[in-house]
Amino acid sequence: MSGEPLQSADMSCRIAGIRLPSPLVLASGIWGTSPGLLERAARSGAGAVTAKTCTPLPRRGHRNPTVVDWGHGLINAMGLPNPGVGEELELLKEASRRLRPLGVALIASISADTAQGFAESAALVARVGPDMIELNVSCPNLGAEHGEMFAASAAAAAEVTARVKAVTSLPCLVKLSPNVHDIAEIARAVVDAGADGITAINTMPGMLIDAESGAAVLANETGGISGPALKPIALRCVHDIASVVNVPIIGTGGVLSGVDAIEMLSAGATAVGVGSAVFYRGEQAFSLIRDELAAWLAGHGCRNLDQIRGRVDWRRQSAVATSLPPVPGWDRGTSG
Amino acid sequence: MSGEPLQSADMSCRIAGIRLPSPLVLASGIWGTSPGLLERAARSGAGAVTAKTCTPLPRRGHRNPTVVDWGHGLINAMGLPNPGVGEELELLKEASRRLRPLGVALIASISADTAQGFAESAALVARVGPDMIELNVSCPNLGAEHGEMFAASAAAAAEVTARVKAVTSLPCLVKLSPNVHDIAEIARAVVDAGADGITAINTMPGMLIDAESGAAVLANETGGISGPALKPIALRCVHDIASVVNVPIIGTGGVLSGVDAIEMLSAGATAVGVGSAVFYRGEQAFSLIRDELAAWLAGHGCRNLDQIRGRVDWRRQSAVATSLPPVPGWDRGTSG
Amino acid sequence: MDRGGSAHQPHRILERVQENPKTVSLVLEGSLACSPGQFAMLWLPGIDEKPFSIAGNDPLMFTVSRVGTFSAALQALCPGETLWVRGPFGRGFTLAPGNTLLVGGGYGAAPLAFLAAALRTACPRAKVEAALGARTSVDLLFVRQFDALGVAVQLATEDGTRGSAGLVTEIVASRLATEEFSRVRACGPEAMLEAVAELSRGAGVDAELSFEAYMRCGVGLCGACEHRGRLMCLDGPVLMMAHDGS
Amino acid sequence: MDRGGSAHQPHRILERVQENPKTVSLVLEGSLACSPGQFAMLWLPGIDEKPFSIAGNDPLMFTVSRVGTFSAALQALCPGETLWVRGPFGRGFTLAPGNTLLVGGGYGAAPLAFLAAALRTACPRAKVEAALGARTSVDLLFVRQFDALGVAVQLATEDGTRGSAGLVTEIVASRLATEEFSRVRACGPEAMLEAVAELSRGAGVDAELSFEAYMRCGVGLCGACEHRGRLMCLDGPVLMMAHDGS
Ligand SMILES: Cc1cc2nc3c(=O)[nH]c(=O)nc-3n(C[C@H](O)[C@H](O)[C@H](O)COP(=O)(O)OP(=O)(O)OC[C@H]3O[C@@H](n4cnc5c(N)ncnc54)[C@H](O)[C@@H]3O)c2cc1C
Ligand SMILES: Cc1cc2nc3c(=O)[nH]c(=O)nc-3n(C[C@H](O)[C@H](O)[C@H](O)COP(=O)(O)OP(=O)(O)OC[C@H]3O[C@@H](n4cnc5c(N)ncnc54)[C@H](O)[C@@H]3O)c2cc1C
Ligand SMILES: Cc1cc2nc3c(=O)[nH]c(=O)nc-3n(C[C@H](O)[C@H](O)[C@H](O)COP(=O)(O)O)c2cc1C
Ligand SMILES: Cc1cc2nc3c(=O)[nH]c(=O)nc-3n(C[C@H](O)[C@H](O)[C@H](O)COP(=O)(O)O)c2cc1C
Ligand code: FES
Ligand code: FES
Repeated sequence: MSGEPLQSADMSCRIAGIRLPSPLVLASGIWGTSPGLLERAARSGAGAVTAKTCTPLPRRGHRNPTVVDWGHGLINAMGLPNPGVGEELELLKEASRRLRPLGVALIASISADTAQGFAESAALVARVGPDMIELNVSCPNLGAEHGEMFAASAAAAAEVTARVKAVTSLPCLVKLSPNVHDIAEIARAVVDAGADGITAINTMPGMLIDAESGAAVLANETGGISGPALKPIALRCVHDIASVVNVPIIGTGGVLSGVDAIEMLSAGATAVGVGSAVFYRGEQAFSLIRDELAAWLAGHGCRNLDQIRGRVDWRRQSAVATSLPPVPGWDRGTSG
Repeated sequence: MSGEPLQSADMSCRIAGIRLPSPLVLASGIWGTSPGLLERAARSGAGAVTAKTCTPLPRRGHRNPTVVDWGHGLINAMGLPNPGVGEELELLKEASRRLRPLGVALIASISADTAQGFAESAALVARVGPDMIELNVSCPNLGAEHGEMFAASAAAAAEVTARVKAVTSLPCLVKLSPNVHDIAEIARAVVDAGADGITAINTMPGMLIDAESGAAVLANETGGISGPALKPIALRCVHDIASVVNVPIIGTGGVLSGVDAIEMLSAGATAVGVGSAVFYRGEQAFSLIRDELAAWLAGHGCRNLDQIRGRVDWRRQSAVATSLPPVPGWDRGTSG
Repeated sequence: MDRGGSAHQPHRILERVQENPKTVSLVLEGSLACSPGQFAMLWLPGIDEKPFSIAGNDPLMFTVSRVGTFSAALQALCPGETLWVRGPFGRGFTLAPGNTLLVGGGYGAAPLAFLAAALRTACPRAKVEAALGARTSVDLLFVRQFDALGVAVQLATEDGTRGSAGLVTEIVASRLATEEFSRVRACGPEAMLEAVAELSRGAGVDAELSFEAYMRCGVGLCGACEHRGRLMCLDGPVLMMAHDGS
Repeated sequence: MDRGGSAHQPHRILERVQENPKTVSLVLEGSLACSPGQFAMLWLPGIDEKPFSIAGNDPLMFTVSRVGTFSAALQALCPGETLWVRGPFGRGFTLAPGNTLLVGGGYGAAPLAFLAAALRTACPRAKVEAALGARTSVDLLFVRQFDALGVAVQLATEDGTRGSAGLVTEIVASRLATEEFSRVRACGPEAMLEAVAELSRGAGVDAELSFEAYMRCGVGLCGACEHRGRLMCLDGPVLMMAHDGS
């Protein structure tokens, strides 16, 4: 821990053949509303950036309050405000142009209320140059006719995936919700249907109530929890998913520091989503987390991220040799 | 807020005809392992106390670490250590004897791996004098052959409920898990099957990873999140359940203060479960929360808990008159 | 790293001051650690939540001009009622030594009065002057407050009912021409800010301008408040002109 | 209300001191704010997590006697390796003025040495004496540490190889008979504690005794450590005899 960075680690990783110079991925819905903001995240340390989810038609979203910091995390019910896929194409085109010279990958994010809607948006979006498409089947803020239903059902999520894969050759990530009984089952279904990766997780449904007035705080009443409170849920989901599928996972939820990122990689993630950290650590969130991660890796003599990924399971099958410096204590077994 | 307590409120509530002198209920698994500890909670302000869940046969539980404070909540994987229903009967008998003079209700908690096992334990337990039986169909720590499966399926949870109701006339509470897509659906099913009340919620599955070693922190790897991080999930679940059933709810999850209790009641709970607060606020947790609740009610001119219960929904249907002092601002509508 | 919760805090209204026919100041019980130029999100349950400049922090104060639904609801609040405050957020004005010209239009005078008081304490030797503009005499705000702080005030009204006839920017031009000022701090309508930016650039002085924008989250995440590449709730609402030329 | 996280913190081992054939002290990098008598949960990933008395807090130190699997794993750690610490937990000894007799059996001497040092600072005028017992000479612990603190030590070994032959409680009886002491602080095997409690009651002195129990959560929730109606991790491990007669 206190060792000086002797040698800096290679922080790059690959998702569906796309190289990310850093494992940090700007999560959808944060700063993803303009090419300028996407570029800002890229320049400050993200290895890939995800645009705000767009829907076939424009949406104004919910009334305020839409985002609140409740002390142990954030909760939001933006209601997917977005200009619709038509305008989104311009944003993606320009963002792609700006990101290419930086070597940072662009992920488009789409949502729709039918599998067909997903496929139509995917076909449009694929033409304007994103490196990947993320299928947001898990936004919890849209009522039963929309969104959530896909991530809650293995069959529905798989159908969306298959329909999209049929119209584009771009790598597809499917973004899953923690609000299901068995997230691994959903992950298996979408991977069987052709998903090239999984983004896990979206926010966890919750509610804040103001004691003084007796009112729900969010205008939408319920919203999605993100930030610190979400981290153990996200780690568990990523670990569950990594145990059953073999595609890369963008582990997302409550990553605020380099150590959080190490935990997420240890759970089995290939890359690490960063959203609420922008609130908790300010606009330098990406560079801070990237530098902490680099320092940790160097301080522990790691040369690349493969030496961290999935460590929890290496440890369980403790006969498996690792190239990590041995962690004192744990490999003594019970003979001591 | 700053008003002096002019008149103290009646803090009693009723669950399935049983009177609780205070709405605070000791949650199962905390202090519920002996008559002395149950009495201690009762004497310090609980209106009902729940014994630790017992299973048909004794269980040693998981290895340590079993409980960790991760900064925004606790996570535990005790693994339901308990002496088995046989020994539990002695505990309940003695606890019942000690609690009766205090007017505090005793809730037995049972779990089993078959509906039949639940019924058998319920029949035994019913004979030794608890006021209610809680069916813990939601413990997340027992692997797929046990526990969780019931709370995750409306049919399975309903079957457990019906089998137990068939063998005892004692009021039955069913304790639900947040780790389902639609907790309201499960609640409806168990109420249709005869449940007299709902305890919501049990812990939310999560995982901690130690960055330094790469190991899962809990010996069981995954565990259940409780405490502050759980509160918005619990409020949402209680509100969801209260919207579809008409039985009392013991709203449980992250209640650490009197204001938290007000929020839980506002979401629609009749009583308020208290578990992790014993860690966060020490052994006086019950008396602190009870006194804060009393002060809040008095300061807001409330005479009883009915004036708080379900306020979130009164507000939505804002034409409904309430006996609460009008909350400034919100009843102005949009006319300005 | 732990900011603690910044969720809405209920504040009882102590005083409701009718500043002019369309402007009301709400003085609240309690205080808020913040700097002049920062804003807070004001919430009325069941109605809406919108950003307002902090017009004083101890006691906490907001100055609200009546525009539409929400500002009307705020103005209808009475002492004893409750207002919910989430914040403070954003970047405020720098408190730096050097003679400073404050330029306010409409309710923009409110955060400037807060700034003037803070400058008096932080940089007691700096000369601070204010130039305030409005359409007509009754619209002028906080003139007495500046006076009380010993801040010389120059006024402009479009109809000439008080101070010089015309725009406040004419006063700014003449005051900057004296070369007595090294700093300009402005808050008001966007057109005024543009003109002040231009004049400050010409005079080579350091200018900080407080902009408005449509805000949702208020905390730098959602992108709703983007204005020329900046998030006004995170990078602003006060922008340093020197660096970005806006 | 926010205690912050008390999750396991990794500490590098600076020094491994073989105190006697079956006892090792581990001196760790870093410190821990705590009071003598409190304990921490020590974790070795993949092995186990158990409670240990804090034997010093700056640097952090634990003294481990070899009993079974886990204590053996702890003793096998070398300088440079890592030990994970969760805590501090429980109620420690009261630091109160008045002449104090410390009574230690086996590794119970470790927290008492920490207590002696703390008493030296908190109550410099109190006379502090220690009575330590063990089966045989080599089992005695921390005699030098007490000496270095200026604490007079009386020793007892069952086989008479050092100090008086017999039990430490015989020393306690004779020291209390002098009526020089108003307080007793003890840590050691339960049988010793029972005897010390009895003697203290007889002498009418205030006694605090540190008990052991089987611990799971360590934070007062699970009930695993209940001992005569008390949760030893929350109400203990140090119990005041005066109040509960144990
Ligand atoms: C950082 C920041 C600080 C702010 N500080 C203050 C403050 O200190 N005091 C204050 O009163 N407000 C302030 N505002 C503005 C405030 O947030 C609201 O936008 C304002 O109160 C109008 O809301 P409303 O609901 O009353 O009107 P809306 O319902 O939003 O508007 C009603 C109608 O008025 C029109 N309208 C809206 N704004 C204007 C305008 N500026 N001029 C003319 N017509 C308009 C709209 O087109 C609409 O048709 C600030 C805004 C920001 C971003
Ligand atoms: C508050 C508290 C403070 C403690 N402080 C310390 C401390 O400072 N230093 C320290 O070394 N330990 C301390 N302990 C004890 C420690 O937690 C472990 O219980 C001890 O190290 C034994 O664990 P183990 O896994 O090595 O042995 P186990 O595997 O638990 O025991 C192995 C075998 O030894 C037997 N055994 C267990 N304990 C004893 C015993 N006391 N005497 C004889 N046989 C026994 C058991 O029956 C078992 O068969 C403390 C305990 C508590 C509750
Ligand atoms: C304000 C806000 C808006 C969000 N909008 C979207 C969105 O449009 N699409 C999406 O897939 N996820 C959205 N999310 C979820 C995030 O992408 C991410 O999955 C979640 O916040 C957990 O990560 P975090 O803890 O790092 O924030 C949003 C989150 C926040 C806080
Ligand atoms: C250490 C611990 C043990 C628990 N054991 C049980 C149990 O045996 N049966 C049960 O139904 N719930 C058990 N729970 C869950 C609690 O009863 C409660 O539902 C949960 O902790 C949320 O409430 P809280 O945030 O107030 O702790 C346990 C919780 C903790 C922290
Ligand atoms: S309001 Fe500024 S980013 Fe959301
Ligand atoms: S170990 Fe003491 S209550 Fe759990």
